[in-house]
Amino acid sequence: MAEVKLAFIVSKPPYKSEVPKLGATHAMAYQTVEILLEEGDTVTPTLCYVGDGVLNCIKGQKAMDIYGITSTETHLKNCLLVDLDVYVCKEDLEKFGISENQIVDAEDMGAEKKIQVVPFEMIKKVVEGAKHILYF
Amino acid sequence: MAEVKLAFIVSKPPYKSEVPKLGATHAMAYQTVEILLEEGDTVTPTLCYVGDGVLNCIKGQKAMDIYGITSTETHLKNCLLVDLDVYVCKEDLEKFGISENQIVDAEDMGAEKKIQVVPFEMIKKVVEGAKHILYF
Amino acid sequence: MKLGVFLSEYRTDTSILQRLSPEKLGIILVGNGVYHAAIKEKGQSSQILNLKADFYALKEDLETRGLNVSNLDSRVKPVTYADVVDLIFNEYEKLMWI
Amino acid sequence: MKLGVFLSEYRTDTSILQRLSPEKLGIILVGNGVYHAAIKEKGQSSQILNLKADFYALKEDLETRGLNVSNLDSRVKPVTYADVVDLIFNEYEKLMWI
Amino acid sequence: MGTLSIGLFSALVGSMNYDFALKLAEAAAAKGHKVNLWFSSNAAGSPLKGQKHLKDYSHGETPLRKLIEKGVEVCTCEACSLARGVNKTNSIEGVQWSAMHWYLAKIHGSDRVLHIGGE
Amino acid sequence: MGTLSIGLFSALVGSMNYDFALKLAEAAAAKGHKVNLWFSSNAAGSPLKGQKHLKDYSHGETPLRKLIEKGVEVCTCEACSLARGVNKTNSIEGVQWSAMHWYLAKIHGSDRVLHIGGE
Repeated sequence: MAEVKLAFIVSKPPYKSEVPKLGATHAMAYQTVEILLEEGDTVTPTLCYVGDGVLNCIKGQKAMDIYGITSTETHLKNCLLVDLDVYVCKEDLEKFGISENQIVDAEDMGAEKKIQVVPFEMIKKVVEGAKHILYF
Repeated sequence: MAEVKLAFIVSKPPYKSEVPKLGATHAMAYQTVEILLEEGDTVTPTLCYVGDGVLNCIKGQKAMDIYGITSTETHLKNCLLVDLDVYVCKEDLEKFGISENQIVDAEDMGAEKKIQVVPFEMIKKVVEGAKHILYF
Repeated sequence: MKLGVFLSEYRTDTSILQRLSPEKLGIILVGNGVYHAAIKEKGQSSQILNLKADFYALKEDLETRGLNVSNLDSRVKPVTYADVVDLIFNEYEKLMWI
Repeated sequence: MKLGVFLSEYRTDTSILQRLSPEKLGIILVGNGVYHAAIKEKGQSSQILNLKADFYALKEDLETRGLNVSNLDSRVKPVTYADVVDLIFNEYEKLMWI
Repeated sequence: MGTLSIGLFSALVGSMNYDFALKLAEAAAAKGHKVNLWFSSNAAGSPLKGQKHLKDYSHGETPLRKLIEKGVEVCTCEACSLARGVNKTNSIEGVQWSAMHWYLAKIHGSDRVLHIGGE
Repeated sequence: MGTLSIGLFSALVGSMNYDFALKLAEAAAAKGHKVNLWFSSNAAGSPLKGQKHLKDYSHGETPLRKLIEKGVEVCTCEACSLARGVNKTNSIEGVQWSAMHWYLAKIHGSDRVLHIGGE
């Protein structure tokens, strides 16, 4: 019986690379991993957006309308719906002048969970407390 | 009957991307293009290395021994053997402290042609004189 | 030389543009290049916008990223794919994707 | 935290390393990361080498690029793939590829 | 009306350069221009047929077939494709197979060239 | 001896991250470690079989088959592969097919994880 904590750190802006999207979708997979684990074993990812990665969190993304591709916003909403902890770096948001009300939420889908704006110090603690780091 | 001049500008360092290698191999294809052109039509590429792209021109690359892949050096030698004009930017070589005797040559294969170390001003003239630019 | 440049990255070396200094320069911001037109860092607009050039940003790529025309720097004109075709054929002789 | 970082690019944002400031940091230069160990610009070594860390460069990737151990900055130790395996298991607890 | 040759070196999924190139080709063809599309580097993996259209991923097969129907000439670099396991039997019908000189020959006859580098 | 899981997101040809991952897997296995290899993003195009080994290009099929013979577990992200036209019938035998939770489960049992991002 063991919980393994993972730090998912997304540092790249969306759409120019598939990698930031895959950060969200791989983190989400924690939900179904138990079918492959022993009884009582769990994986707990925390999904953190830092640096240019915070640009993934801007809401109102029209990727589906324009390119027919699920938006990173939708992937983020799905993360919130499956109760993942999603952190976005406060200092980096401020650097870009992005306010909290510009950030993706999943209220329209009935999610209580929100993306949490946290100081980098908190993300550092996530990395320190994790067994492994996945840097996207 | 027309000659079309092309500026092939390679700006990326080797091996981390396939693109710089493809700059050389696409330029080399000028040699066989006549089978697809009207009588008298020609394509004349000039292959120029600028910025971090000058790192492609360092000789002694062991890509074949280590990874089993044709080295960028070999592709460059082949360019010289088919009499392509290959320019490398003097200012950028100097920035990296790379001397002329560290640059790829094809003397061992009997080529008279050499990579020419030229000021950026010359590469600018190539771009200005070309009908199209291919930036790698 | 009338040069139309497609800039598709937010972080990339654009020094080649200053070095080439064409008589006429157009910069068409596509993909993550649109952040140059719509995002400031520490209150500063992207340095790219200080080049002597005409600037365009692909509307479709702005909107894909949750941005829109209201976010655009005043130096940048929004364009569609159809507009880009006309820029290519009517405004510039040579193109570069950096 | 004992952190082993693989750096495979020559031009990339490495600021996350300063921000994380682990107690023990190892930087393993692979791919184009090896240029940090063997190339100077305007006579200056890469800023990366000023970090408080142990530095390694993959010999195979140096030689692929026409460089060799004699080009290495004195702060950097050449390693092989086999050595990298030992670094991974014996020296660092967590790994990051940036 | 003019001729535009696009050289595309990016993978089907990832940078969205592929989506850009296909949309630009479509827009140019819609205005009556002649368009040529050359695949090299990771784009040379994209003529593989049977791509499942999943909404989470960029999709190439359907729009590519439409472009070919509309008269856009599409050609892949044979060696680049073969190295990736894509060959004439498993690839999308109507995509041409040639060597790099195809691209240079098309460029010779083009008014404009947009060479889109890859990863 | 330990367990190393490598997540590989880069294409077969291009960055040479793929070559790196295969060589590292080989070196770790040679020292007696257990190695798991997960393909997602553009690496999920690489299980396509019939890759022609041309010297100008990175080659995956032969070394991948050797790694699988040596006991390295290799798995591709099913959706990522299908979107690229790679499926169970045209792919290299011995490569496993699963969803992203396969990678997380392997990570759970790993001493070390090297997550190699892609383009």
